[in-house]
Amino acid sequence: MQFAFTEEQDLIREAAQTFFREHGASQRVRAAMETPLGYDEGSWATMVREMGWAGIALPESVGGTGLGNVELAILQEEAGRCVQPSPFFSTVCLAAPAIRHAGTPAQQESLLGPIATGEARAALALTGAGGAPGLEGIGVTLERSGRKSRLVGEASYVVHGHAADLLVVAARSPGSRGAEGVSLIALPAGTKGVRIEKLVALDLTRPMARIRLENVEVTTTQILGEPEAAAAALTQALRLAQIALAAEQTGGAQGALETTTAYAKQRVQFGRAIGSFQAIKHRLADMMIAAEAAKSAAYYAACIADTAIGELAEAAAIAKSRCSDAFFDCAANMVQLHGGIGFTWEHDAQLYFKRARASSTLLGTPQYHRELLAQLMGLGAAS
Amino acid sequence: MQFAFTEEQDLIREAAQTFFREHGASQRVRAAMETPLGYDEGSWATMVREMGWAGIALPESVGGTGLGNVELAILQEEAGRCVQPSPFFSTVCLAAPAIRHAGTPAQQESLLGPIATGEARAALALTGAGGAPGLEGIGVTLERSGRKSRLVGEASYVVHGHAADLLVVAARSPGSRGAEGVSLIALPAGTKGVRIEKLVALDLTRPMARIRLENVEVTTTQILGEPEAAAAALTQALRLAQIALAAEQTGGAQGALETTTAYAKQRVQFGRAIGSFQAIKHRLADMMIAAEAAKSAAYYAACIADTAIGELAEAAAIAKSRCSDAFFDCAANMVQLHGGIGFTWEHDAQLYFKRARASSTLLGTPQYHRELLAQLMGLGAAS
Amino acid sequence: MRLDFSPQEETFRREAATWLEGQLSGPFADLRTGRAHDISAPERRKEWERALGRARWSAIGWPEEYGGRNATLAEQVIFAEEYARARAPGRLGHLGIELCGPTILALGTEAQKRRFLPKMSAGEEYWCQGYSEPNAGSDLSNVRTRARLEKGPNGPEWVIEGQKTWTSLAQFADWCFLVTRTEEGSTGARGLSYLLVPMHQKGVTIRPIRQMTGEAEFNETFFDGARTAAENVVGAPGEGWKVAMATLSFERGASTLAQQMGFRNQLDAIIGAAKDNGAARDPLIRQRLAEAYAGLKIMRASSLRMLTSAQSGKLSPEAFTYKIFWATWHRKLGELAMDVLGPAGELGTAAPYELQELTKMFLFSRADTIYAGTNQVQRNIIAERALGLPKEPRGGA
Amino acid sequence: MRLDFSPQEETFRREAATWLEGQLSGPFADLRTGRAHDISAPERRKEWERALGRARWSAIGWPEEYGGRNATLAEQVIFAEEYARARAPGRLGHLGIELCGPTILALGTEAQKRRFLPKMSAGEEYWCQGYSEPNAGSDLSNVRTRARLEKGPNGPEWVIEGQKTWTSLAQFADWCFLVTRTEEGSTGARGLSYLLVPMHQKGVTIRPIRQMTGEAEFNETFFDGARTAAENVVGAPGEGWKVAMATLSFERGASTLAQQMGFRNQLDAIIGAAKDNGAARDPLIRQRLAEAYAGLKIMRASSLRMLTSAQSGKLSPEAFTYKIFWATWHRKLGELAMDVLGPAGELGTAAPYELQELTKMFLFSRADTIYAGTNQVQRNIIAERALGLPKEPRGGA
Repeated sequence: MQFAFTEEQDLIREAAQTFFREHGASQRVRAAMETPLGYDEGSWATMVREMGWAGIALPESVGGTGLGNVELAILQEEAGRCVQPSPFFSTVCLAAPAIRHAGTPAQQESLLGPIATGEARAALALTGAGGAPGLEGIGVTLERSGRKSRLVGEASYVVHGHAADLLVVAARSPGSRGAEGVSLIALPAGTKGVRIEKLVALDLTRPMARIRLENVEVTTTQILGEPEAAAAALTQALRLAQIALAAEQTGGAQGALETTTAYAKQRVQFGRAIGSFQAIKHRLADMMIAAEAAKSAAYYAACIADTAIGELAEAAAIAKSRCSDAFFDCAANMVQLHGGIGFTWEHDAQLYFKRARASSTLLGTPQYHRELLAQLMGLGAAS
Repeated sequence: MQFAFTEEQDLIREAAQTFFREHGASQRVRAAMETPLGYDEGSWATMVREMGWAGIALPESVGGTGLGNVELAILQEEAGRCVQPSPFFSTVCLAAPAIRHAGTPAQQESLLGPIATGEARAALALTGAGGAPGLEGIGVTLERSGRKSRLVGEASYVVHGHAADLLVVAARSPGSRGAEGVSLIALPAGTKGVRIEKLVALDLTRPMARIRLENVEVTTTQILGEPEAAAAALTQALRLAQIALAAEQTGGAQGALETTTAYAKQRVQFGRAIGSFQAIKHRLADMMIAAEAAKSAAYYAACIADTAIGELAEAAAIAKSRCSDAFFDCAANMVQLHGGIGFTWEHDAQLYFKRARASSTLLGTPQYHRELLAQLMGLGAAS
Repeated sequence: MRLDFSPQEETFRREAATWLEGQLSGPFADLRTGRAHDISAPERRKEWERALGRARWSAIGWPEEYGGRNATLAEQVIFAEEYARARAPGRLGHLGIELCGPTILALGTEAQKRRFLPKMSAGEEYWCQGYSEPNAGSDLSNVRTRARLEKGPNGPEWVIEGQKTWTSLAQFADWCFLVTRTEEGSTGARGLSYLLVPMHQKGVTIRPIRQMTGEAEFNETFFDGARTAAENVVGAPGEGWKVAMATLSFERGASTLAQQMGFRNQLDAIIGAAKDNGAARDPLIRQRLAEAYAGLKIMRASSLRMLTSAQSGKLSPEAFTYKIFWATWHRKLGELAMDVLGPAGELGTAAPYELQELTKMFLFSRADTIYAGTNQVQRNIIAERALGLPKEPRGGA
Repeated sequence: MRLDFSPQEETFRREAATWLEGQLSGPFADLRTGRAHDISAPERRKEWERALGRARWSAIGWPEEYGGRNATLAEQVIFAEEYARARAPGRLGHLGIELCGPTILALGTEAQKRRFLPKMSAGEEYWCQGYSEPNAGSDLSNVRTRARLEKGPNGPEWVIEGQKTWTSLAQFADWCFLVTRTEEGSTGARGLSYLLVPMHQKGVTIRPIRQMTGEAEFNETFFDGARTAAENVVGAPGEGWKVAMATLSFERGASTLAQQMGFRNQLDAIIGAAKDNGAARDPLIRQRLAEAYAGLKIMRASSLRMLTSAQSGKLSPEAFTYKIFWATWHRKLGELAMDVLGPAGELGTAAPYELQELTKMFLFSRADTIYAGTNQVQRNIIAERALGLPKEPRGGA
């Protein structure tokens, strides 16, 4: 039992901090988010080629670093601290775990290899237009007729879908529900019949796309693993993604706290630094309380994911709900405590605020995760 | 349109303030609440005989003053401000409106007359052991066999039931639900088969009783009004009672605010009156915000009850939910801002805190009333 | 205490409703939006202001000689309700009509009243407010914009130097009412004056401030040797603080009712969305919708309490709590809207960054708890002025 | 960063569990309540303390020479968990074992360690804490209790005059560790000393304080010429503030885990009640139960972070936030309990005023955000010490 970061983990964090100090600087974030791609290709290349971060939680057998979810959480936390835009989350935290948990060894090697080396950017096409989280929201149908299969339907809210080389598409057999009939299909973005449209999203630092699949032909080798195992694999992958997102939110909360604390020390009103007023101090204290609780939840969940003790489902639900709330509270306070300037486009408070809102919705709202948790606690069904 | 108190109403308030300055003083409240009866008989006699308050909202035809719900709200507010214990609420705000809205003119005259003159204390026996609010909670059955009727069952949570001369019992025909099969029966407390047991209640300033009815024989004249109209009459009476209770809660919130403000001005810590710290000031400000909103809700509802414009159901639900929350918040802050002393038996904060909790539950929790309001707003049924 | 209206008042209501309906289903049908914050089509909306002015519906509480109707409080309440019920557009002239006009009425000279009020109510001159500065946000007494009297071609003139911020509607305004330091070396609330300054002159520059919605409804306004005649000061020179405080208190007039009707439109849109997408069946959403609805009803009751008290000359306690109540309520409404809309609420309608109405409201509502006194400043005011708690020690700046 | 335990640690766990099970299904079966706050049957509970001491389970982190086991952090975590899992009773000796003992270990003389620690861990001497005073609640530096050195029959002695309040367990204590002013004319944090004072003497009077629950778990303790030997001061005379602050930091040890297991029992009781009465089907209650459960898990994770950091000598940021987090969580748990129980929760069990366990918890939890630093004081500490914000101006008292 050692619930503190190891020296190696501290080194990873320091490297990330150095990287994001340059690549996550406000003007770079803003310049990147206004481009059609929505992120800086140079920064991305450095992250995945030089730093080798895309493979951090992937096994060495597919070219990864062989580390785990705690190390991934550290990177996510530091990326979140500066609301950095990049396809890291979609590729490494969403698509890669889906492939890893669903794919055969051969599929893992062929698909994760290019991800680990930074050659491929990937996205998970999961949720249909209705927006329901989890398996219930799948909006694509896999129609099998004889040995041919076709994908039909639409996935919306696909994080960085417009920038992906590889799509992992969640689909259902016609008429299926729940864990039945779910498949995951690996689909190169350029496949015939795939229409990708970048959407206007509230959070400009994490663009989303709508992906329409118009009778897209699929071969058997594109279907990941055994059909009956796909739902469980996807559920497992989503839990890991929720934990990675929670870690990112923790960083966002911390970033909001740090920026606002610095502002409160230098901004003078009524002849005093506003940070000397209890009205301001106590809200900053509340931000820190929320941020520290979020860290405990996220680190705990990442640890559970790596050590296979305890319940991952529970830890993920706790982390995603608490870190979402903490980040939103901190970002909302960041706007409020900056006064008028915090409401402008020029100030970064808006970036944190929108990221907080959007990441709270992504992969299930706090309310959704608390209801999941209630079921895991054995409270039975709601009335 | 004149949404301020009239001069006559101001005079009623001043009279009430004068009365409660003496009869609602802390040591009198405490002495009264420790007696078996739970209230001061002298104070009660003055209220109903000298001041004539029991009849304030009753028509002159039955010996009342002929004023209305706004005047009743003023008295309730002032009584709540000092958490005064008395059977006023049970008699005047609960039982009397039930009789008035359900009873025939003859029943009204015979039953309300003694209430208006202060001869009779009354209680409404409504809710069974399950505790569900409104008509669904009725735990007494009225069994009719031929021309005889019998009451069987139990009503719990009967406010001041142990001190009542007259019980108004809500009963159901066997197996009925909803608005069907409800009756109201006027029952002298001494009737054979009536067992009244005073309960230990959280709020010592408003004792409750459990009333067991063991095959109590009832004559036709004891059944108030026409059977099919009883549910509507009871519902109407409960709305008026909710508004009167909301007014009382408003007074409680105001009392908590006043006491705590005074304490914050005189208590010195860290070399300053604690009321000069924003942490304290801003919570007191929040108390005032809540208290003023509560007043608006309660006065508005009382006004609606008197002028028959707009929707009484809606106004009652808004008033009861908001005033409950406001009182609880203010009482909780009263405890917190007094520090250690606020947690002792000797300090009055506990009286406000317990009254706030208990009155929040009484006649439906805030959550219950918000759900009612959702239905009134046309949101349809909950899933 | 009564909430119903007399037969005469009901007659007045019909008159107002009939006029509004005639205009808004007739010549001004294109303006029937019900949106409170809308700065599109300013010329068209100035036509609407002039139409209101011609029919004496622009500032009904003012004396007839300045374009009003001497309307009673009840009539003002009724008109505000009918205006919103008709989904009439937000008033481009509201800063003049609701803030500066009442200040001039209360504290201005007879000459100022005759010069400014009729053009205001007629929709011929528009106004903006110059209070906030980059270093005088919550702390208005820290104003650094300064003015000195100089000889001008037609007599003495105030010459103004400085920068104001959050000047909404400045781009459409003919005049600005502004608080400026007129006594050299003065600090705090002393030495300020309340000046009326023409906007169309060389020394005034306007720069839009882009907000987090992506739109620019506010401005920075620079005064660089801007001039106004010496007589264009309301109250005595050096007494501007008191005058400005008076203006702040006028923000609590019958216009709060109009604001509430705008809120009601937003709440109705949220309820509609909840019914459409099934969120209305979610017990948690139902609680919050009910809470929002209750809050709005309470705001109306509080407004009526305030207005009735103001009429009788009393300062009522709820007036202190009104601003923070509505601002906090509205901010929560924005969060509720987003939770009702779900993921779909986070999608825009057009590139590069056009958002849905309710999404914009969610973002915009974050400013409600900041402008016109942050929630923190409001709580201080309530604690010190309404509850009489000791003042916060001030720094020795 | 890892959460699993080594095989040796698992062996230790089995040893602890076996011993506890043997005792609590055997000779101490009557004490198997799992209740943290329980002051009934004090003599019986002192027997339990002595049994713990004999088996060296009383203060396992202490050196063996003082009755401990030199247990590692992981072992302390394990024992705290197993202790709670076995529903062993609250520790009557906890103020000594967890607060005063570690202070003496860290800052006491060798003679003090030998004199006090073995009797503490053996359950032979019990302690209470004398910090708070009627005028030194949140502001500990305002202590007015004073002590002066006088000649006594066996050498110099401190003679103490003053009043302490909220002295829990004073009625069962043999000794009190108390903060008192020992330099005449000193104010604030200077001139205080940390004294160890015997309770069984003429100059000490205890008066119970009745709480809103109707029970009296706290006391006022009056020192009226009470005496203790000159050597019974921890740290240097006049340095008591620093010593007291060190004690406060020991409140964040492995005992937080035991506290959490007590909370878990309360939460389980609430969940059980919710399942019984149907409240568990209410979506709003479900959200709150889930939130409470999540908060408890987070507390555990935070404790492990704190403990691991403390082991490595680092001050971790979550340590600042822990007290206010659990206190606020617990207060909300009390409200949740009442909402789950519904009206039935407001009925007592026996006259004159015996309430249900969860109802008492609801009331008692209101004190959690007050004692050991109110939430307001906690936020100040976080803001000033953890975030480095400027200090609040102090009055000139």
